[in-house]
Amino acid sequence: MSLEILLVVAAALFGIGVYGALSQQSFVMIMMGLEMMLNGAILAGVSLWYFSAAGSPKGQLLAIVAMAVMAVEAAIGFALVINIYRVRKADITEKVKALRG
Amino acid sequence: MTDVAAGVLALGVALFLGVYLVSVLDRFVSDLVAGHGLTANVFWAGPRRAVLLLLQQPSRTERPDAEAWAFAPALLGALGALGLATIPLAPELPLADNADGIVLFGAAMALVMVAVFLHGWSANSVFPLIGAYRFVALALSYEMPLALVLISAALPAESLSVGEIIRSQTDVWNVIRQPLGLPIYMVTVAGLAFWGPLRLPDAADLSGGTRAEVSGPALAAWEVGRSMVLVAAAAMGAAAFLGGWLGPWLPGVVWMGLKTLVLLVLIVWSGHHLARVRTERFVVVAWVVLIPLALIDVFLSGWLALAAR
Amino acid sequence: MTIGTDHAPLFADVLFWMLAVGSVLAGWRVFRADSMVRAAYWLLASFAGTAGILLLLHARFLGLILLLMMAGEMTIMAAFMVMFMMNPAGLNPMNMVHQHRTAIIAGVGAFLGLAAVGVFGEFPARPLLDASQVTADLGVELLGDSMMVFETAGVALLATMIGSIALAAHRGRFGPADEGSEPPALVPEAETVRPGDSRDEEQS
Amino acid sequence: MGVTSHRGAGRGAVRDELRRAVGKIAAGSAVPVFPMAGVGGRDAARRIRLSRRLEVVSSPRAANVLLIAGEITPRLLRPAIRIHDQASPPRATLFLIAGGAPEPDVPSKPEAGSNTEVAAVESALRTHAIRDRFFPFAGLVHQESEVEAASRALHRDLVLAERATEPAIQPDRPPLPWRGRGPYGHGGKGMTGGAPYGRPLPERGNDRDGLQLDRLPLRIGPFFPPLVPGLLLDVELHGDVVQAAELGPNPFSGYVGASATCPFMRALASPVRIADLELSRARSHLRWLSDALHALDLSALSIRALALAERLEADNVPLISAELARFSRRLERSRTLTWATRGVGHIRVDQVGDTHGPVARATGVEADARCDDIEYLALGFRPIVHDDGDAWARWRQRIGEARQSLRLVTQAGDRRSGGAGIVEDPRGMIRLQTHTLDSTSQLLPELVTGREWGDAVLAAVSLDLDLERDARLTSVIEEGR
Repeated sequence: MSLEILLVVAAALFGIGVYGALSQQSFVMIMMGLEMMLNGAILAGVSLWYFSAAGSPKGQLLAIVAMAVMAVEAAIGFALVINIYRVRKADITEKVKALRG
Repeated sequence: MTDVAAGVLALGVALFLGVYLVSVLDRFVSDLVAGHGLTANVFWAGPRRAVLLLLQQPSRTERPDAEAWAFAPALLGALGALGLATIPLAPELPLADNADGIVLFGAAMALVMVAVFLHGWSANSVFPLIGAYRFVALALSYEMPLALVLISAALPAESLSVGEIIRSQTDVWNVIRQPLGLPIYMVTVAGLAFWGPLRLPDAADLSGGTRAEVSGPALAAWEVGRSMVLVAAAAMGAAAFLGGWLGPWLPGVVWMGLKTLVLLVLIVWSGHHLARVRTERFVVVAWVVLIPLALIDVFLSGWLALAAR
Repeated sequence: MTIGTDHAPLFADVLFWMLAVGSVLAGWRVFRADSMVRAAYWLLASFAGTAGILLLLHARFLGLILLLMMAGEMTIMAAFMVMFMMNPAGLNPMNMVHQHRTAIIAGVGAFLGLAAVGVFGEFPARPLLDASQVTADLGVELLGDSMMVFETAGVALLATMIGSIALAAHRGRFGPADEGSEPPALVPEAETVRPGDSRDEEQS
Repeated sequence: MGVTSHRGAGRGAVRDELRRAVGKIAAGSAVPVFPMAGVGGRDAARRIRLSRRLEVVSSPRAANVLLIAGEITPRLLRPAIRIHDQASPPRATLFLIAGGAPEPDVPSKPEAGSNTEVAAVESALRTHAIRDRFFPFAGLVHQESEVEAASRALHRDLVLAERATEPAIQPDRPPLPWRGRGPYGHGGKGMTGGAPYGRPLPERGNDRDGLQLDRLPLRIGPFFPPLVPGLLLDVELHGDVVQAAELGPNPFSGYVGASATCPFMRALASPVRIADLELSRARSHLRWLSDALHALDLSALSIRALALAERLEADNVPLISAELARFSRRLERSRTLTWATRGVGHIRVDQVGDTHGPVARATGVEADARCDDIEYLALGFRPIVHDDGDAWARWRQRIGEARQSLRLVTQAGDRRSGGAGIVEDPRGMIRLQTHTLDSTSQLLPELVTGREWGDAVLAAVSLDLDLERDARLTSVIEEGR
């Protein structure tokens, strides 16, 4: 277990998140992609905190902020999904595109 | 390594005794309330039923998510065991006293929601599914008060370790210092183990809810898992509010067991006396009454803890 | 039960590799699952793997909180999916993917770029030495020097709560959003449902 | 854990011994029974709750013994077969076919050769035919008192593998294979094109919050435990909100005739002792109370209520009366019970319509056939009325009426009432001449629509429906014409 390996794992999680966010049709699945990216970010942040910040609590703070962002993203995301669904009856991106005109 | 082995053994024994005790208590109270005479059957009924279920064949529904269906009871039991593992049953028992024990307990109890939801969803049947999302509504409402009262219990100890929380109650138990804590906690315990008035996901009006389609060993595992969560939650109540192993004359383990027993009796009693509440009404009460009360509890406990320094 | 790098290196290494591989595999399964409930819980599994690694790195509080938070969030996601499609409960297979190739290229590109930074980047080697006070330090930091950050996050969360309720509620900002505990009546069949539609006639 | 085992020397024998030993432990447990009530079997099916050796399970999946009490009419047959196949092996069926499906209300013999007796024999013959054709391995008893022993024997033989589990009646066909097109087998265009497993995807409809969500059509009954036997309800669910509800046909109609043993039926034609009528009424209300408590997961209290009902006889009225007073105080003081039922299933006065009986009286309508009866008025009878119109009002209404009935029993002495073609039975007015059939069950769809499933069930339970009575009234009125 070294910093490099941890960062590669974090990069893998992030990459999967990018793939997911771009490839999925459903809003909720896109949100899952975003969360996956944040998952990688949290792992990278904590790894750096452990290996190169001498345990300064500010590193952990970063992870806490990332989690708060995740919560905000999820809540706003769900609210938007409901709102769009209510107004346009769509829960996948392509339907919204089709209704644009 | 021997420490770990001894700890795992102690945990296993505690869980086994706890689950057996719950089954005996449940029969006992049920027979008492129903007006049946009390017989020795109280002691045998639970194990006999378990053996009977093991002989039954598991049921199949059309196109279930078989892996998740099998995983859910195992997860529930594992979470009960994990929850109990955070609690030192006596000062000298190893394995327990994790430095962040109370957070670990909280995380384990939050995952109960996952177990119940999966159990209901994966059967691919209507009533289990309704039970599953009833439980989501229920759990999201009791999680907050649960976390808040546990945090209040940790405040005087200035530590997240359950052992420290128990030690901080040497002079006065939290149940006296924080009178709001235990009642709120007991409500959430009923929710955690969906017992008594909060038996919403497995309710009779859903024909058994999340377990309506389950039979045989899976059903036995589910009931045992539910009892394990109940035991863990009651033991945590005894540790966080009733001073855990503290007490004169008797050894610590005995005190811990007795206090847990008292809380178990309370919950099991309520299961045969209190009518099941309606989901929406409980949700309203949880958000409008329980959470503010729990917040008041946090403020008061924090203030008291600061004043005591 | 403090399992850390300094206790039993081999044990910790094996555990780490299991968690890391498990986390990545579960993450990959998220977007290959054909039901959103499964996807949500694979994501939870991936987060659980990350949380395990955080525990190994002595960030115990963070790891546990991550698990606690994600348990709730993923269940809400799952419940959402059941709510939107009871066919029943999203157990039927679905195709949830589009622009597949672009997405794969972007994902692999992001991974390669970030991994290169991780492998070839220069980071100061100042590892954590004393793991006993990690949680306490974090608490002091949150309510001490970084109080502003903490407070900002809190206010942002409050704003989110209000904003998301305003967004998701039936009537938006200026009208009754099915307030009170009385359940709203059933909306009669209507072709389009817009804020304000069909509510008035049923109240009469 | 199949029932076939290789009997041989060595390890097989050891395994058999072990299996036997384990089976003996299991055989001592309470028998998990799933009761199904047909014509005239409701009381017997309910009474198995009283036995400590039997355990009523809420879902057939967990049952070892399926009890079919009374006659299975054609509309009940298919559901019964489906439930039989759902029960997990090892399973066995037990038929309770009474000679004439007697009601235990009043021990009076029907006159020999009467229509009732002929009908009962016919009914028994029909049930025997169904048993022979569809349930060839099922056990059979003729007396309710034999049910416990027979169930235990079946259970014991099953777990000791001395009796083979009953095979499924219908072939277990796997669902249609997924006829998917497209790279993900999802059926073509879009996310969920096509018809998965040959089933169309659900239609969407507006829910009460203005969202268009998938609808789930569902048929409830006729053996759904919290609801009354025979009730068929087609509901459409949005989440757990009942979006639409429609009452199915009454599976009993055409299969029940006038019952000579029911005191209320006899009172239509000739005077019957008021004490008999009121005892019967109190029993009916207490049985309802037992069912309602059972639906609230209070099975121990439900057993207690049922024990009161079944112990009630003319000679122990004061004793039961005192016990009931204690019991009802406890229920009425229960905060959670109030909390669970207040505001549920609210009926407005203008919805009452043709409904009468306790349901109407709990809505504030003071309609009671006993008010016009001189004998009752001489006893100082005044109907109990509550105005709230919700489930809690109906709970209190029935508990109050049960207590009032017990008081009337002690006062009535040898007074008789009836013979005027009109009588007030526990569920409402029965009138021979002007045909007004009680329409309590017609209220049900309106009451449950738009409610959450839990509330819907509590509302349905609080109505105290009896489809067998409905069918009987129809047949009596038609006979009278």
